[in-house]
Order: sequence, then C-alpha cells, then structure tokens
Amino acid sequence: MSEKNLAVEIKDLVVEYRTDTGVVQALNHFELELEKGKTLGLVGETGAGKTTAGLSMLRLIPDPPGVIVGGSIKVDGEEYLTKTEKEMEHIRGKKVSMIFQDPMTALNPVFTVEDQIAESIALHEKVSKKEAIAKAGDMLEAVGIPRARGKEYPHQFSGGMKQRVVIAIALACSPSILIADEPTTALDVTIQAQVLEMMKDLKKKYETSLLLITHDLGVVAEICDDVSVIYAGTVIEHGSLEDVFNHPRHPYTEGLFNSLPDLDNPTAKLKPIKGLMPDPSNLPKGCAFCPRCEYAMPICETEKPGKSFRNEEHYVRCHLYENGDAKEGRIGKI
Amino acid sequence: MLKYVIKRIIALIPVILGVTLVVFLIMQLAPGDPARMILGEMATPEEVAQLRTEMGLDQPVLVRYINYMLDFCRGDLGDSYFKHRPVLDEILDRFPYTVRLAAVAAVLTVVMSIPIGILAAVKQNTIFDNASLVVTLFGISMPVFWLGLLLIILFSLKLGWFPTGGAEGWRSYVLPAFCLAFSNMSTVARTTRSSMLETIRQDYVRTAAAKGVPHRTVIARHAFRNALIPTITVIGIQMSQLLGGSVVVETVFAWPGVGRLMIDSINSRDTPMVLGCIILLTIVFSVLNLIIDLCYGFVDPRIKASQS
Amino acid sequence: MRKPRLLSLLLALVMLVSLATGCSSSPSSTSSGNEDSATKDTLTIALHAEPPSMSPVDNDSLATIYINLLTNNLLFKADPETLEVKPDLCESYEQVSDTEYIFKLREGVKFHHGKELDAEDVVASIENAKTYPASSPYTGSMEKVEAIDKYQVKITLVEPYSNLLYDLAYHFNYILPKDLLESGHDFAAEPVGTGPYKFVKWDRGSQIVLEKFDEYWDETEMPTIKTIVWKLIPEGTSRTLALETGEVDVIYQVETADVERLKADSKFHVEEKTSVEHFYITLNTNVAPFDDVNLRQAINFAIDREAIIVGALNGYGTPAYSSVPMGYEGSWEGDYVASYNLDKAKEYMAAWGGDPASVNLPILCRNDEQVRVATIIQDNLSKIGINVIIEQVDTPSWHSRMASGDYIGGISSWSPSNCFTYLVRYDSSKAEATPGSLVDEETDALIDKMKATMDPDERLEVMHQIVDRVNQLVPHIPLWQSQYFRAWDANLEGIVISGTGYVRFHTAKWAA
Amino acid sequence: MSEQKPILEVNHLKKYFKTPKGLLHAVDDVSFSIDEGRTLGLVGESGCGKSTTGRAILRLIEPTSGEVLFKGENVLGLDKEGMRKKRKEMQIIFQDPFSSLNPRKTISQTIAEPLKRYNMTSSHEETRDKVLELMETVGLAERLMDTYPHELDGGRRQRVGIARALAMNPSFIVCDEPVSALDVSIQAQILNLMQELQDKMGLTYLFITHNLSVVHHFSNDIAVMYLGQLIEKAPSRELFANPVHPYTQALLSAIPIPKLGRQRERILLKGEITSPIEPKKCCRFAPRCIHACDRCFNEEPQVTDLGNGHTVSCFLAEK
Amino acid sequence: MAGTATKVDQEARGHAKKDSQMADVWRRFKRNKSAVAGMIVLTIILLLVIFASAFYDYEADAIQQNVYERLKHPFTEGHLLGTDDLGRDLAARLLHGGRRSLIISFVSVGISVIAGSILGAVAGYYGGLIDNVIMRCIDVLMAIPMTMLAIVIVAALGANIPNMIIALSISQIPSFARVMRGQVLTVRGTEYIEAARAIGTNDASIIAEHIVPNVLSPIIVQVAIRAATAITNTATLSFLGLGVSAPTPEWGAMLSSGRNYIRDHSYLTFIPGLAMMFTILSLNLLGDGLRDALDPRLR
Repeated sequence: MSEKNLAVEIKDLVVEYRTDTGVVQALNHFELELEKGKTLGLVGETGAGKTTAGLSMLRLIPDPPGVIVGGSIKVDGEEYLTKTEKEMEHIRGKKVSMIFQDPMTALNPVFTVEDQIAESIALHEKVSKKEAIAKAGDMLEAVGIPRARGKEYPHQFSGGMKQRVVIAIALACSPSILIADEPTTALDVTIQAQVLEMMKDLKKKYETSLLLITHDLGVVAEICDDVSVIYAGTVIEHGSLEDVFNHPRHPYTEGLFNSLPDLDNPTAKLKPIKGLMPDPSNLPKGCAFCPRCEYAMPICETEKPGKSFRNEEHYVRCHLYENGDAKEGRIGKI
Repeated sequence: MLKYVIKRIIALIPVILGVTLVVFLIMQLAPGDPARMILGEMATPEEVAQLRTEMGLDQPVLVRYINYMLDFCRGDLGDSYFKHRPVLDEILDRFPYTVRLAAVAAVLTVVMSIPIGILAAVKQNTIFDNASLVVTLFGISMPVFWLGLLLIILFSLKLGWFPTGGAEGWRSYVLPAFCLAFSNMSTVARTTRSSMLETIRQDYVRTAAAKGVPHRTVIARHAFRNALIPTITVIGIQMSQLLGGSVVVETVFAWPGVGRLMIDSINSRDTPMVLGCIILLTIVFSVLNLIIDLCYGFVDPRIKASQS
Repeated sequence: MRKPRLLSLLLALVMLVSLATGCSSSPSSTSSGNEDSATKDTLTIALHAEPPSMSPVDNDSLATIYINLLTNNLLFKADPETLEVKPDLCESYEQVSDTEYIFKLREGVKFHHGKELDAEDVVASIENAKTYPASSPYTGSMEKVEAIDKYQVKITLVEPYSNLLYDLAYHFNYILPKDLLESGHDFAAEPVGTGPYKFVKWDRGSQIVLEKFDEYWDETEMPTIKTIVWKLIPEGTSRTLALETGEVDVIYQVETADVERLKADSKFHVEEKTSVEHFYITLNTNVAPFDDVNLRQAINFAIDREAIIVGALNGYGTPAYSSVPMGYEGSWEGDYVASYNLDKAKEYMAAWGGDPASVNLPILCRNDEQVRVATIIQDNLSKIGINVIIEQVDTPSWHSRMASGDYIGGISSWSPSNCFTYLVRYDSSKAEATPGSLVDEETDALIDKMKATMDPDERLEVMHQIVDRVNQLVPHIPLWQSQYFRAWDANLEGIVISGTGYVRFHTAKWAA
Repeated sequence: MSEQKPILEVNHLKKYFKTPKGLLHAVDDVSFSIDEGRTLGLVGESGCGKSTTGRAILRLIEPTSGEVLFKGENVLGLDKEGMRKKRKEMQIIFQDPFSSLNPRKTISQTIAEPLKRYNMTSSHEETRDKVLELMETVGLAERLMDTYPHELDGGRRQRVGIARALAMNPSFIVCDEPVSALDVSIQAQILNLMQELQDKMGLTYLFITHNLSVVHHFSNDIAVMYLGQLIEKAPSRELFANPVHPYTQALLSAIPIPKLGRQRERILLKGEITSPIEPKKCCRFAPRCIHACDRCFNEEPQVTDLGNGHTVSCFLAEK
Repeated sequence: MAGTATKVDQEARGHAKKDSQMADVWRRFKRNKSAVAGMIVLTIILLLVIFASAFYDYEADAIQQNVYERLKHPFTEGHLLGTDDLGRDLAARLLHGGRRSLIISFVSVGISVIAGSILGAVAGYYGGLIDNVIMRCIDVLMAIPMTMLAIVIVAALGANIPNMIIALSISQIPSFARVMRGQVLTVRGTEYIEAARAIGTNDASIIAEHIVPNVLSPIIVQVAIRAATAITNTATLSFLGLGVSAPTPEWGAMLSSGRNYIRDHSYLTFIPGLAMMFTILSLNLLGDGLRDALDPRLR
C-alpha cells in the first residue's frame, strides 16, 4: 500500500435504522478511501446504503431512527465520529459539503437564491452581509447563472438551473471535500451533460476531492477516477476506473454491466441479475449477494467473504477468489 | 396586488347576497310576529295589523327582501323593530368592542399555540409533546361558558386580579380573551405541529443542515417559515370560531359586543338587527380572510406571484 | 411515546380538579371592594337586560321604568307603602264636574335643560303619549287636555272615570318638556325630565350613567349620591359575583340559587318582597269542556299551590287564590276563593258529569320555571283523572299562539300598577285580544259601574263584587305571586321598595 | 416501403392547453405510423410532449385536432360506447409503479378489474384462473395474489401494471416511461419480459422514454420530439449512425456511455429550452442551434424524406 | 403526496411485513397508547349510555321530580352522584342525558359527513361550473360563523332535538365538503385513476371503487373531531336558551342549568362537564390516533 494522500478514510462503518417494523442494517463494515483531488464513484442500487454513507460523513443521519453503531470516519486525518455537534456545524459547508438528488425540492422556496448562497458564506467566513451577497453573486457567475438573477426565487428557475444553484451553495466556501448524491439523475440528458462538464471544471478550479454517489455507470465513466461498488451496505469491489470497467471481478458488478443495453450491439439480449433487491431488515448470514448469484457455492451461504486483491488498488469480496488470487477472473470458468 | 384585492372584494358581494338571503328566509320561518312582540299581550288585533302594515311586514317575503337589499346598497340597514334606532348605529356602537376582543383573542391564540406547536414538533413524542397536546385538548373539550365562570370565580373573586366583567381598561380584556383563545388554541397548535413535522422532513431543511446552519436556526428560519402557510389557513378558519364563540363570552363577561346583541335580537325576532349583525360579521370575517390571504403572499413568494 | 402521554393525561386532570375545588369552597374574604365606602360618591346598579329605549312611552321594560323614576316626575305618584295616589308635580287639583278636572302645578320646577315646568308641557306630554297605541289603557279616558293659564291644566274625560289619578301616576304620563318634544329630541336615547337625577351618557351594551340634578324641586327627597351607574350584566351568576367583588353595589334581580349565600353574608343586605306579579293559567273558555265552570272549579281546587312554591320555585313565592293579586289597594279574597281540597274538586268533576279521561289539557310554558310548575300541576290533576300535556315554546311563539286563540291552557303573568287596571281586563271587550277570555254581562256591568263611581270607598265595594264574581266564574286559575329579591351593599341606606316592587334609588346614601 | 399495413396512423395530432398567459402548444402537428408487431420509440426531453401524445392517442386526454387511425378506423370520432370497445385493443403501461396501482386493491383485484369491466369471464373460478395465468406470464408468484401494492417493490408492481394491460389481450400498448423509475437490474428484467410478450403475442408498442440507450436497444424505429414537434424519425440503427437534425446530434452525443475510451466530442447546447406558450413561426430549436441561420428564425421547416424511413424537419436537410 | 419519500426513507423502511391492510392499520394504531386509552374510555362511555335503562329507569329516576330530595351532594346514600335542583338523581340523568347528547352529536355529524362528502366529491371530481357553484354555496355557509348559523336555525325552527340536529349538521357541512374536495382533487390526479379510465371504467365506478376508498381516512379523522365539536356546540346552544327543552336530560342542558349553582353545588356543573370532557378528549385522541395509523406516508 503506497502511502496515498487520503482526503477521506472510512473504516468498518456500521449504521442501523431502528424502526418499529425491525432493525435495518443500512451499512455493514463499510469502508472507503478518497484520495485528495481525485473523484471516487460510489455505485449501487436503491437501498444499498449509498446515501447513508454520504450522510454519515456529515453526521446528518436522522436520529431517531438512525444510529451509527461503530467504525471510524477520518477526513484529513481528523476523526469525525467523536466530534461534538458544534464542531460538526463548523465543518459542514466549510470543509465538507453535500449536494442532493432532487433540485426541485433542494432549495427553500421562500428565500431568494442569493440569500441561500450568502447564508453559507456568512456562516463560515466572518464577512458582512453585503460582502456575502457580493460573493454569492460571484458563485452564481461561476456556475453559469447571470448575477442579476440572484434576487429571484427558486420557483422561477428550471431544474437544471436549480441544480447549478445547489452546486454554487455547496462550493461557496470552497470546501476540500464535496459529496454529490445523484446530482444529475433528475435532469434531462442534455442538461446533465452541461452540469457534469461544469462540475469537472469547478473540481479542478477549487481542487476539491469529489465523492460521486450514483447508480449510472455511464456518469461514472465520464467523471470518476476510482470506483467502489456497494451492495447491501458493503463495498464488494473497489478499484480504479480501468480496473472495474475492463476487469470486473464480482458477479454483481458483472451483472450490472450485463443489464445495460450496449450501444455497439443494441439488439443483443440483456442478461439481467435474477431475483430481488436484498431486504436490509433481514440480510442473509453469508454473502448478501448469494441468493442472486449464479456462481453461489455452499460457503457463500454461511460465511462473509474477505477481501482478495487483484492488484494494489483493485480488491473484491467474493469466495470465488478466496485463495487470494483475484488476478485471473474465475467468472464463467466454474 | 391591488387588482387582486379588488377582485376579492367583488367576490365578496355574492357571498353577502347569499348570506342575507339565507338568514332572511330562516328568520321568516320563525313563528312569532314582531308587531305582536312590540305591542305586548294587551294590544288588539287591529292595532297589531296596523303596525304590521306600517312596518311592511304584510308584503310577500321576496318583495321585502328586495326592498331590504335596495336600502342596503344605500347604506341603510333599516331600523330595529325594538330599539327605535337605526340598526347601523346600534351595531357600530358595539362593533369596536367585538373586534378588539376578537383581535386580542386572536393574538393570544397565535402567541400561545404556535410556540407550543413548534416545540411539540421539535420535541416529538416526549413529555412536552403529549402534555401540550392534552392541555390544548382541554381547550376544545371545555364549553366556553363553564370555563369563563370558573375563571371569574378563581381570578376575580378569589384573587381579585381581574374584574368580573365589563370593558374598562386592559384588565377587563384578559379573562374573556384568554377564554376565547384557550378554546381555539388546540386546532392551531395541532396544525402547526403537523405542518412543522411535514416541513422538517423536506429536502431543503437537510440542505440547510448540510450548509452547517445550526439546528436551532434551521428550525426557526427555514422550517418555520414554510410551516406558516397551513397554520395561517387554520387561523383564518378559527377567526370565524372566534366571532361565533364571542356570543357566549360576551354574555358571561358582560361584554358590550355584537354577539350578545345578536342573540337578544334573534330571541325578539328583530330581523333587521339580526341581518345587520350577520352581514357585519360576514364582512369582518371575509376581510380577515383577505388579510390572511395577503399574509400568504408575504410569507410565500410563489403565492405572491400568483396574486399580482 | 407510550408512558409520557398517559402521565400527562393524569397531570392535566389533577390540575383541573384543583381548579374546581378552589372555586367551590366557601367564599373567602373578597380583597377588593367596598372598604372605602365613605369617600365613595357613586352607586353602581347591576342591570339585567339593556332597555330597548329610555323613552317612557314606547316600551314597558322594567329597567326603563326604574331609570325614569330617577329622571322624570308625574303629576301624581303612588305612595311606596300604601300604593295610594299622592300629588307629585301637581300642587293641588279640583274635580269641577263628572268629566272635568283642573290641576294646579307647582311653580319654579326646573327641567334638566333649564326650562321651567308649565301647563303647556303637561298638554304636550299627554298628547305625545296618546300617539302610542300601547298607552291607550292609561290615556284613553282623557278626551281633551288644555292649559288654562301658565300653571293650570284642565282635563276633560270621555265619560265619568274614577281611575284618572292612577292613570296620571303611570309611566306613560311622565311630563316631558314641550320645546324638546316639538324639536324632535330623541327621548329614546336621552331622557330629559324634572327628576332628581339627570342623564349623562349611555354606552350601548355596557352602562347608563346618571348624575345628581342639583336644582331638583323636591327638598324633602333631595338626592345625596353624586353619580348613579347602571351596569349591564346579563348572566345571573356573573351579577352575584360582581356584587361580591364590589364591582356593583345593588342587584335588583338576584338568582334564587344565590339568595341563601347572600343572606348569610353580613356584608350584604337582602330585601325580600312579595310582588304584585300575578301568575295564572289562562283557560280557553271557547273550547269544550273548558267552557264548563264546574270543570274549571274542579281544576282550581285540585291544584296544590304550596307544592308548586316548594317544588318549582325553590320555596320563593306566595300562593295566589283570588283572581286579582294581593298587595293592591283593592285586593280582595272574598269567600269564593279556592283551597287545596281534592274532595271538593271531585264534587265539581261529578257536577260537570263528563268522563275525566276524555279531558286533555295542554299547557303552554315559556321557560324552565313554568315547565317545573306545569309538571307539578300535571301530577295534581292526574289525581282527578285529567291528563295534562306540557308544551314548552319560546316567548314570541307563546304570544302569537295566545293572540290567535291556538291554545287550551297557558301559564301567563301580569303586574299592572293598580287593581283598577287589572280588573278592567275581565271586561268581555278584551275577548278579541285574547280569544277565550271571560265573556259575562254581569261582570261587564260591574266594571262599567266601577269606572263611573267616583267615591273611593264605594268604588272599592264594586271592585270586591267584581272579584267575587270572577272568582265564581274562574276563567283563569290563579297560581302564585312571585317574590322579588333585591340585594345591596350593607353600608347603603335609603333605598325604597314600593308595594308593586318598584325600587326608588334617589333617596339612597352611603352610611357615615 | 414495408408491405405490412400500419396498425396505427397518427396524422397532424394537436393538443393545446389554455393557460393564463395563452395557448400552450403541448403537441403541435405530429404525424407518424407504426406497423403491426413493431416498436416505435418516442424520445425527447421533459416537456417535449411525448407523454401527452401517448395519452392523446388513447383519448385519456382529448386532443384538440388531428386523426388517429387504429386498424383504419379514426378513434377520435368514436362515441363513448365505441371508444369503450376500442379500449380493449389499445392499452397503456405507466411510469411510476408507486402511483399507478390503487393502494386499496389487492393484486388479483387490480388484474381482474378489466376482465370484470368487459365480463370476459363468466364465473369466479374462471376469473381466478385467468388472473393466475396472467400473473404467470408476467412472472409474478401465485402467493402474491392477495397482497397489497405497498408490500411489493417497484419491479413487481410494474409487472402487475403489465398484467392489467394484457388482461384484454390488446394488440397495441402505449408504454409511458415503463422502466425509468426502476433500478438497473430490475429494468433489464422488465425490458426482457416486454420483448418476450411482443414476440409471443405480436404486440405493437409505442415506447415513450428519455433514456436513449434503452430506446436504441428496444425499438425498431425512433422518433425524436422537441417542444411539441416531431423533428426526426428513422430506424434506430440509421438514427444512431447518421443523425441529421442538430438537436438529435446533441442528444446522442450527451449519452454517458458505460465504457472506457468511448468519450466522444460532446456538443453542448447553449441556453435553456424556450417556452411552448404561443410559440412564434420559426424552427423552435433555432435559439439553441449552432447552425441557425436567419431562415430558421422566420420560417417553419417542413418534413423532408431522406429515404428508407428517415424523415427530418430541418433546413440543413433541404439543401 | 407532498414531499416524496427521500432516499433515506427508502433505505430505512425495508420491506413491510406480509399482512393485510387493516391489520397493518390496527398494528400501528395499537402502538399509539393515548389513542388506545381514548378508544377504551369512549367504549366505556358508550356502553354505559346504551345500557342506561339497565341502571336507572328513565321516568322514575331521570324525570320524576322529588322536591324533598333537592340538591343532595354526591355520595349521599341512594344517590351516587347526588341530585339536582329538582331532586332528580344526577347519575340517572347523566346516563340518559348522555344518550341524547351522543345521539345529537353523532347523528348531526353523520348527516354532515354524508352531505358534505357528496358535495365535496362532486365538486372535486367534476370541477368546472359545478365545482364553482357548490364551493360558492359552501363559502356562504362558511362566511356565517358556525355557532351563529346553528343559533339562527334553532331560534327559527324551535328548540327540540330534530332542529338541533339539523342546525348542528348544516353548520358542519362546509368543513367536510372542503376536506373531501381537497382529497378528491389529489386522488383524481393520480395515475391509477387514469389507468382505470384507460380500461374503460365509467365515472360512477371510478368514484365508488377508486376514489372513495382512498379518501376515507382523512374523513374518518374529521368525523371523530367534528363529533367532539358537536357536543360542545350543544352545550353552547343550551347556554343561550336554545338547547334541549326541560325536562329531557342532556349534558349540555344539565351543565347550562347547573351553572347558577356553581358556587355552592359545583358538582352540578362538574359531573356533566367532566362527562363531556372525557367524551370529547377520547374522541380527539381517537381522531389523532386514526390520523397517524391511516396516513399512507408513514407506512
């Protein structure tokens, strides 16, 4: 393990939602490494726990019913789980910012766009109200919105424009880490392209490390440097873009790629993953993917698989590669 | 904005027409003949008949209604059958008292119920949440006159802090206004609580938290402002309860208001007075609703846009 | 979520119970109120209901009568104890013929607005009263009123009429200033007269304020208290509370429930007085079998009036047996009066001869008290087989059904100022006003004779004959006379209550 | 050019909505046809009128004008009863699995409702069997008969929607974004299911979506809509190989491809979509088009046929 | 529904257990202890009132006046709760009175929920002119303060139980109509209504099978709360002299006529007052409990 300059290091994170209908294990020994200035894609389907991971970094998990059971979250070396609420308030928006999925409801309808950006600036940088408004104007220009529209209200903006405002808010105090939870899912494809392009430029300009949470592998290919694939609260595969896209090892990752129509061979039949999404309130004892896995072996039902490394970066949690040799893919051979 | 206000005022006219028609017809159904009431038991039938023609009571109902409305347009609400005074003067003498009491009660309702609503939402399912719910429920479940009498006994008689009735000085406002407010508090508090719970779950509240805004400011500034809208609607509806409830309070606390006047005139079949009171209360109620709608615009820019 | 909510329910209950016990324990000493009575120079009176108007001629509400007693004077007034007629504004009078009287006015009497009283005022006042139909029983007898000179008025009657002086002592005939009458002054809103107190202001719905009239003509009854305030408190319990907290000094209509407590409290003086308000069952004599006098007498004897007083009226009231209330100058029981005697009642039923079971007597009642009375009558008459049905209606419908004859039985009440007016009501001419009233020539003749006899003693004899006659015919079943309760601050003196229950405040004063 | 007669022909379909600021041209003179057993993909961004078109064809929204010939018969002219009969053959599948099923009805009740409406089954048992058969075809386990929608995940709810549509064995189905609300793995299952049903029952689909990679896989022909107008139509392979209209080109270039090394030079459109209310006489894409000339701003482009089913409405093509 | 279930909610909810819908509502209702307490108290009150004649005979105990037993304090022998100013047993009047109070409030709410819902449903579903006409009439009724409307009606038609029921129900109709109209408008826009129309369902069965079942829960909540208000309104009418005429026992009338004795015999007000309060309290708690249990969003 070369000494990487890590912006974020999450180890062994366990988060549960204790509701009346039962205990939901949202994150089980979740781990994540985001290198400074890099973009990490966290890919997974609904209910896999991606959003919970993002929120736990900012300690924004609604409590009740959410509880952070254990593990550690280190950002620039500082452990966040032991910080007090006051300390977290200084961090949120200053060191770590977050963008959410649905632009339609992410902005407060009763305040002007300018106010909502200036609020974040006034909180973290000891500046007068007037200066904060001016800086907010600059941020609007940075995300491609004319400064004059600052006085307008959210309902006067289109979906794409609102998402730009949300990004302006998040980057107002040039945080070192930005968490983006499905930033472009709710947008039309042409608007999505514009927003992704803009996010790439802003990332370079502010040297922010970006954690992109999404279910769209196309977007990951566009913008990410590394990829972590999450299933039922656990990272089952992690590696560089090239590792995961060209040498997928875990059956689930492979199933994801097979479920997508291939533009080069459009009429080819899709090979979907059989079965249903896992029920997080009673996960199987062994590997969570076992019920849907074509290569399932008896051991998969009883034990959780450990990490097998293909190379320095690329590891996979699957009994297929238990004997430590994830180099040659076993998929299809058995 | 002005255009919107004018539109609303014009819309008020059919409502007033409807109200007067409804009440006019109901009053006709009532047995008992005002002329007989005025002249008393001993008057001879001829005298009664003569008075009826004098008062125009012998014409068909519709004709009388049309005459009434024509006078109404000229600002003349007719004379009271008993008070030997124009209806308008009698009402205008008492009108300020009812409005002042209703206003004080409204302010008291808002001041008492909104904070309780917010705290109950923020501290959901704690002792405070449930205690506040139960206390406000007492407001609904205690008939106003019983509450009024208990308050007088306790605070006027035993402690002597407030007068037992009448309308001199601020102290005489306290008990009646509290009485009205306490009985209307529950609905407003509960709506505030549920709309706060609703707003706290919204995405933009989480965006605010993600900006590092302290929890208390998120609640006070971001959540509360959006929770105001359904609360204002309920306050509007409670206004009509307030005006209705004032009838009982005005009796118990000897308050010189329009409510009490209305009850007396209903019992003595003084139709012009009853109509006068109801029209006035309808106008007050509709004006209050208009003000409340404008408040929407003030609170929520989307509604202001639709109004201008 | 589970425990706290139940806990808070109990907590709130405890709070309520403590509030309740706090109130119902015996009244502790009232802190504020009437210690500083010596310096106090106002008298606050609790008003039951706001008068429709303060003009003496266009209404007969009790409050207006009491206020006019303070602001106006009549030619004659009734003596509080004996109810006899005594001169008031008129110094002396002379009956020049059967139908003509000349009245000599006092000189130097001032109206509140400064004008001196003269004969023209009397003429204008009576002419004005005549324009109101309701005043006909008290002004109908006068054909012409003319001023002979500045201080003498001559009244010519339509026909010989012995009750003129009583009529002139009734509130329709208050003397009002001629100049204001002609200028269209609104007496309904602002009374002006020669009385001991003058009008200051009327805050609609809350209070009426009167002030001492320094130039009052009658030195013997000069007012002492500077201001009298009539405070409107509609709710009975609130009135008593206002008295106990010292916010009012006098209640002239005390809730029967509070009487005992106020009597027991030395700080207050409770005045109990039998009024001349006479309650009776009006029977519709046009409807069989109630046209038969024997049946009516059977009912008359079968009713237990004592039980009515104790059961329905909390013990406050006096049984009435005669067809005219006691307490007037001419009141009389005579020997045709009924008593609670079931056997006699059964005798009359036998004399009537009909089948009791066929007799249904619906009784119209106007309020809870009357319903309680009717329930007891229902119980009494069931013992002689008559079936009573209780019908509660509100006041307006009660009036319209009585006036239209759409009734068989109804509890009514009346309290005119003198016996003469009361007896005139048994005249058959009244039958069209209330169909089913008495129609009897002999009674009519006696009433005409009463009107014509001028000599007081002779007239009294005729009245007694009328009472005996009516008691035999019993068109109305007399029941009870109500009890008035007035309560006021023990430090108050000089409040006079007349036989008819009217209260005079102008002689009131705070004890030294 | 294909010998089969088109099962559905849409000619000059228009749908205008009254708004306080004037007439909103949601669907403006759209014409296309679909041959039996084939699938036409209708793509476009939100607000382009594709959903309104689908609903107007089935008269769930009454179109302002135009003609919809289904098997030669103009559906828009039918009276209430006539339309009711025609609905047996023309069905719809909705986007949001959460709001397209009545929460108060069990799965079997929802599927049985169409059977009841047209009393296609006489007895209770027969209905039960038909429902079971339908559940079988869409891959729903029998034990789910008496469950409620809130107990199922998105994928299985969508299968119930499909079963309901198939109950009257229709020949034409409008699919309004059937998979957009589903996760990738479930999406693939539903698409395969719809494919099998088309092959087995010869169904004709009008497949409405904003997801271009899915439409390319699923449809035989693709029509692109922009601001209420149909700007280009072609067989899917031809459209992806040789897009003519600048908007289509920008649309295709914006698709994020889940493959490395395939990033193409992206055409970024400038500005925002213009308002569909009281649109002027011009090419509606002109304000955002890089090739726009003054002719584009004053005239409305007509439909040009480029051969083998490829039509486009753009002045570039007319040269 | 306002506020789509955010990402976190989906992750937190997991898959609901397999049980029928009513069982699900009952399970969530049971969790709310105060609602259960409310239901228990209400059932006890209802049982007592229904079987009133088993405890006390109506004529003999509740109506028959007994002058020499006047104003006895509670717990005197023979009279558990004492007697009123006419010597009638208070416990008997409480139970029989309760029967009338609850009949008045439940029947009046019943009428207003049916009339209001129909008006609201028609206005909400058809919209356009019908909607405008109905809503203008509702505005007229809303413009007159609720108590005033009831007072005018009772004063005009006379104070007996049927008239009071009419007065109370007319004055409650607007609130039901508005709630129903709002609900119908939301439900009418959903896709499963469009799906029903797509399979050729006619308007009537769409309303009956699809719209009404889905708008019932807010209406049920309103019924519980409006029934409570109706009880207080009967007391207000009695206080103004327009209530049930003597000697019929009714909580509002007993409280109102007892008020004169509040100083020395306060039990005359507290016994009917507490009975009303417990009923109203439990109705409201039940209403709140139902609102949370039936709210699909909290599923």
